[in-house]
Amino acid sequence: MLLESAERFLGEHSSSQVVRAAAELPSGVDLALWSRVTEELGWQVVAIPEACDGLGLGAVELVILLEKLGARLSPIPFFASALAAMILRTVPTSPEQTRLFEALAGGAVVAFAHTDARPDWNEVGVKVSSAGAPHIAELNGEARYVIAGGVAEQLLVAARGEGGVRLFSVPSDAPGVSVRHRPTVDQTRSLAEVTLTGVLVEPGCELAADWERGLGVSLDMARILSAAEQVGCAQEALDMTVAYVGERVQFGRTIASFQAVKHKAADMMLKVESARSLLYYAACTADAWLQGSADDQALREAAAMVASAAGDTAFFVTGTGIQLHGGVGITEEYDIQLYFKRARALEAYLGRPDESRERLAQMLLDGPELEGTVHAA
Amino acid sequence: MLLESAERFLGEHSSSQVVRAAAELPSGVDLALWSRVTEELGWQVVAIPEACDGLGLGAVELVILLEKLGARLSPIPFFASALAAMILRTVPTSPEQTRLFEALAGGAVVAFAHTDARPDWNEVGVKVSSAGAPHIAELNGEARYVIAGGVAEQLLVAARGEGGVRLFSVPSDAPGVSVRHRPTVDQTRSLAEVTLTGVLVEPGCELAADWERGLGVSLDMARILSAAEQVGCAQEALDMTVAYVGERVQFGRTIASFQAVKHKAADMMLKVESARSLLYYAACTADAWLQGSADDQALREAAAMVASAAGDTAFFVTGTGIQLHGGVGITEEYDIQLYFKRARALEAYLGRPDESRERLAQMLLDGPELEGTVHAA
Amino acid sequence: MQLEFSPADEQFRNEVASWLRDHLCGEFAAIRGRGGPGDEHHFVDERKAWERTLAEGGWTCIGWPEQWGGRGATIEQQVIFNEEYARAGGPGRLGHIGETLTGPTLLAFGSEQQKQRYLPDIRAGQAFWCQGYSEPGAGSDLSNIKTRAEWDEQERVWRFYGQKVWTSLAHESDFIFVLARTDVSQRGHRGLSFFLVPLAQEGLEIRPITQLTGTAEFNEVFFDGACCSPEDLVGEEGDGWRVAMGLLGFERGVSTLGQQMLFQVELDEVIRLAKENGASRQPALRQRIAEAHIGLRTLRYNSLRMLSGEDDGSLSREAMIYKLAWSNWHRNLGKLAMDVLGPEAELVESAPYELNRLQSLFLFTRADTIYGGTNQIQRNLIAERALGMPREPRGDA
Amino acid sequence: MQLEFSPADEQFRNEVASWLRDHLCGEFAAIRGRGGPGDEHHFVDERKAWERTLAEGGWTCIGWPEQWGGRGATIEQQVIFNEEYARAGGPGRLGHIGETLTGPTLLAFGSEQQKQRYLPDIRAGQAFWCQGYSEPGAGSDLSNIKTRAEWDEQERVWRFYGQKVWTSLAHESDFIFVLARTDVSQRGHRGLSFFLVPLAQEGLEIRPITQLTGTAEFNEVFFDGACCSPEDLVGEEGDGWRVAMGLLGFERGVSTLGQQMLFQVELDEVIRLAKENGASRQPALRQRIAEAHIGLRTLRYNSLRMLSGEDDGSLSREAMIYKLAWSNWHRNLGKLAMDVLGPEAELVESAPYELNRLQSLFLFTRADTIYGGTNQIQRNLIAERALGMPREPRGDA
Repeated sequence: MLLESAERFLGEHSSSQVVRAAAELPSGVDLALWSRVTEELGWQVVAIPEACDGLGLGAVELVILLEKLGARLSPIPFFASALAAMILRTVPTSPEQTRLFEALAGGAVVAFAHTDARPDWNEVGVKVSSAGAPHIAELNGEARYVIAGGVAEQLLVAARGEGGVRLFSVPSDAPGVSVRHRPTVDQTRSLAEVTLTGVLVEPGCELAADWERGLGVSLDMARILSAAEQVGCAQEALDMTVAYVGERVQFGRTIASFQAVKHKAADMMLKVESARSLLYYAACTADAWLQGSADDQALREAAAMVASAAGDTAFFVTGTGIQLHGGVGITEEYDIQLYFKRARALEAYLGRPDESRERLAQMLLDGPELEGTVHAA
Repeated sequence: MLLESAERFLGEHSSSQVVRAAAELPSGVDLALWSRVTEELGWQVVAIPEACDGLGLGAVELVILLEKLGARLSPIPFFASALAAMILRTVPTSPEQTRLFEALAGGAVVAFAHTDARPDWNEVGVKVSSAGAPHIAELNGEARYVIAGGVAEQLLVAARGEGGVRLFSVPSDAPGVSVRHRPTVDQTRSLAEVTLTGVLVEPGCELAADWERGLGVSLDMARILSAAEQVGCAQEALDMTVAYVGERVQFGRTIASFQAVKHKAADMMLKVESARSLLYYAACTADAWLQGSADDQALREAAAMVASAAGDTAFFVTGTGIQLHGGVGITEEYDIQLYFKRARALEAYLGRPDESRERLAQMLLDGPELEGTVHAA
Repeated sequence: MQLEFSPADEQFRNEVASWLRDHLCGEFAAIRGRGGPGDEHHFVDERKAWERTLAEGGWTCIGWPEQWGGRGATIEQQVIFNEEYARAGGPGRLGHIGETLTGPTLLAFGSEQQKQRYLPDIRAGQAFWCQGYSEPGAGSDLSNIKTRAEWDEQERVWRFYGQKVWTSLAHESDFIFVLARTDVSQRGHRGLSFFLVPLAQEGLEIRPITQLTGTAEFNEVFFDGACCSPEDLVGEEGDGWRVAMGLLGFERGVSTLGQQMLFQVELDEVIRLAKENGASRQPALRQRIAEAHIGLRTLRYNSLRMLSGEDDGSLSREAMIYKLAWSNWHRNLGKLAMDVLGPEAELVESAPYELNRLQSLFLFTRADTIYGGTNQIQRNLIAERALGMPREPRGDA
Repeated sequence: MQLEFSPADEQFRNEVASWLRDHLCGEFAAIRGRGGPGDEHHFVDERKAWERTLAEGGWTCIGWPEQWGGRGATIEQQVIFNEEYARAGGPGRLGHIGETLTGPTLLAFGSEQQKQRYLPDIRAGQAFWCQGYSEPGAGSDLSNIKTRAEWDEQERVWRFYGQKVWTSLAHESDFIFVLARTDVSQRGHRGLSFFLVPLAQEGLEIRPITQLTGTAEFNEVFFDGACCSPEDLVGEEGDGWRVAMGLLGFERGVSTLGQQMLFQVELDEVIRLAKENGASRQPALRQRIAEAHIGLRTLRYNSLRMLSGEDDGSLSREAMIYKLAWSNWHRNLGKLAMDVLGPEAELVESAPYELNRLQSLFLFTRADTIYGGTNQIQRNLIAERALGMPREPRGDA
């Protein structure tokens, strides 16, 4: 039901024209479309706990939606919204947590700001400093690559404190906060830079102290959600390529009749379906984590696997899509290049596929044996 | 001329039957064929200095011959003979050097024994110990993966001494030397294990003290000579595959008419020609080194490049060759599997392609800039 | 996607595991883990005895209807059985072809008489079958079958002339099912019929095909007047293509998870070796080991998607990629194993050509991407059936 | 393979280098390194002025015979010129098409009148040319040309109707050579003719094609009655295919080493960046950087093999792989550049879409494997021409 309504709605309201129009905006986000989604479809409540006006569902449902949004490159901040809900589920219960859940359920955009320019996406990259625990804290520093940062009402800011990593809730219009839009190579998805200069935060807005583990989990959740967009993006690129080669005639034949083209398409599908199988597993694992039946290690493994596979898949499939489009593939007029740019952006986001494989290699080769790989049902 | 006579002779005398018969022997070497080559064709004198009854030529000519020998998987110890000549050209002039050059020119088999079982091919792998310089030295230890070791009259043994790596000339029938044939996955090329137990060596048979640099150069020479075999092996695998698919009919067409098969063949040829271009460059560089107009660094770079390319090429081309042969490709009856086995053996010999690339990366990324990459003509 | 099985299924799992623990021991301890791909020619007598033991325990043909001695097991139960069988190190199943191909074919297309004659012996582990599809001139092209079946009016038998190839275990089997041309005036899919033929008879010769491993799992089977009775024609004369295609459709993926269990054992060995010999510290091998791990997990979740899909008989997208995916994964694992072994990978333990397990894996997996539909054929199928792209034209030759 | 040039050639090299050093400065300093692929639309006026300066120095058309103002330069000298030109940062050559395609075509197939009319202006850097081959329905399939040339008896001119595409620099050029169908009753290679057509006229419209980089190097050219005189037909009517194929054969690889010099500059930038930002410590990137280095050196030695090959006009094996090799190498370099840049690769310096050099490289190189014969076409050519495999059948559509 979720799937069909999503397909129907996006088919109608998230056309290529809508995507291209949003790409012209500095924020890259179509807030009117987001309002329709929140008001008519209510996707933003999917992963919010029932106690906070949500559906209390999890990654499986988010992944279904994000696959469809990835397929349409829809210019709405759903990824940020979904990720914020997941992040909030890693922190202890507090009034501020409840307030943010309710804000998300109401359609507010909440963005996650955690890393500096280089070199890493994990806790090493947290460079915003915080001082003043347990009283009013002062935040200073910069976070980059903030998705939907330009339209967020609220920021979730990871900061370095004496005790390790802390997570704060900061209104984006708080004194000392400045947000700068950054246009990107992927024209359909802008990234913001957030600068914090002497930003004072009430103790109640410290969502978590000692949040290093939570940060790891949040990044893994982000990788899984992002993989859903990648799978959707790749599937759509495959579909539009198969459609194009079925129409395009060269040497008196549709180019779809050339075996080399068919075999490329078969390889594309092999990768898409493989990534999708891992994606569904990863989503189930994320939900198992939320329910306490999978540990951080299982989540990390699932996230590394799907990030590697979905990243490679989306890049390969969209790149091959351009190739099979031939000359028109490199024109602005055709959409395949937009998918290619999105695939490249997502492949790099939160670490390249080879970096995911190295994380996995550490689990497989450097520590004690992974549990349950053979024995899990 | 060299090329045509080599092709003619090998076409006549190094058939699949001859290769398969030699594979049944413990040594894997057809000594009768080797006698004919040394007596009728004299290839063994190519790289021997003119002063020692040789032609005084170098890698360019060796590479031409080894390409053809690789194409026929010829069971003669030419690689060992050629490598020995190159190794002797890295050591100072001495009566023993002259004696060995002359023995080589007479057709004697001289094998190079330098490394232990694991983990490395370079100087770290030298585990034979030597004691007693500058007087009579005593050698103890084991060297493995000795090509043509089982039929060698004479061994060039790298050993570890106090001052570093030393190179000794040791008759294979000297007291304390034992040589064990080891059959291999590549049935057409056996590797010997040499064990030295209290082997006493006259001072005159120490060909070089402080031979670490010479070892590095020798290994690079070996990589270039080995790459020639790989290129020949790959070219032949490509040729026999193109011939097979041109005859084999499926679905009422020769399978050569399927575009997927054609494109695989095109990729095979792309790799073979690319590796060959690098091979010719590497051979020229090796000769430039012999003439003193290229330094160790240039030789190391050339060897790393061609080892990487030729290794990947031969494995890909022969493996794809099996695939395009279909069912018969995995039968003992067809020759393509022999080429595949040789390609796998050579790919691993002296380090995998990725290890060659890492050596190159060290030159490119970790030190001062490589000289002359842009400016060389 | 279903990641877990129901409590009843888990109960069934325990039952399987405990039976195997109790029986795969003693005289059968020696055949644990043996007889798989590349090793099929070993321990044949012991493995036949094991088939009979399995049968006595009621563990052959569990997916067949109870009427024919099966358990009418669900897909999930069959998956579980295969998983536990692989986990327990159950030896390569000599009864596999009879149980999974001949049986279902007879249940769907066979006469009552054929069922009664053949099914009980298959179920009892008493009769072993091999397949007679492929021919030298028709590797991937079944419709190019040239083996003829001629009606001998005098003896009232069908007589066979021609050659089949890639027949595994022919020399250990009792029967072969044969797709043969009964109407030589017809070409392609038409004029073919499907027969059940005893192997031990005049006019039938089995010759092993030695492979690049030096071993011989496959055979050529030559027919020169070998015969079967008219009752051993399955379906109608000329119906062979329909029967043969139906047979290929019986593979529902229940054995995939068991197969993956064997793959996991191989990968575990590679990982153990890498940790032991230091290959695990080489960055390029780390990447490839991680890829292998991802690939195997992908096969697993792909299979779970297949099994939880709609049961409308059509192949789902994830099912259509499975052969291409597993065979290339396995072939890559073979190469990885050699690279992790390092230089020693090249050395054969004893003459003439006694390969170790990983060397054999390396060489034998080159066949994986060839038999049962080459990579090229698989990609055609995916493009044509799953993506609706134009079919390859046949030539006129 | 010749790795070194003769002393006379090295003398020539010094002459080129010193002339460029003395002239590519002052007013031309701003255009050093500009106007290459992805940047062709920049500094057009300055680059036209530069072409005239080159011409005055005698450095245009050096491979042409002296009779037509060239130097009759050897292949080696042309290679050296291209290398030094690239090394000096010489801007993208606006005269390229005229010098390397129109000129040689007219020298081989043109009338005396055509040579006298067109060659001097090309040689002088006064007239610029673009190509009119590709059409929307005939990307890789030149024989499917639909543009018609009709003879207008009244005005005694050829009139053109149709559309050409992927015409780079059309909006900066003076002439276009056009392959058009003069006999519409013929199909395929027959009935085509080759014309020289002025661009600035009624009935001819140039529309830029915006690419994924947001820039527009290529154009569509629409013909709706634009014309040329009968003297501007090259060869005979119906001879177009032969002329066009001859033209494609004039690419002898003399520019490849110059092109590689530009590639080396790009790779050097990637390596410098990797060392600077620490990407050089990541094993996967180290492998890819080494691969890129090997690949570029391979292109170099491949070109040197090409150039030292027999001059019998036939393409050698190494020449047949060159397009496939360089284009995929370059495309991979584009991706590597982004990965070495790291997360910052995604950020565009200023709105709306001002890409930096490496971002532009990344996106623009996706075109490399498409124009001038896609990867697919290149593989067909290699298989068919170099390996003698069967040709792809044409469809009937």
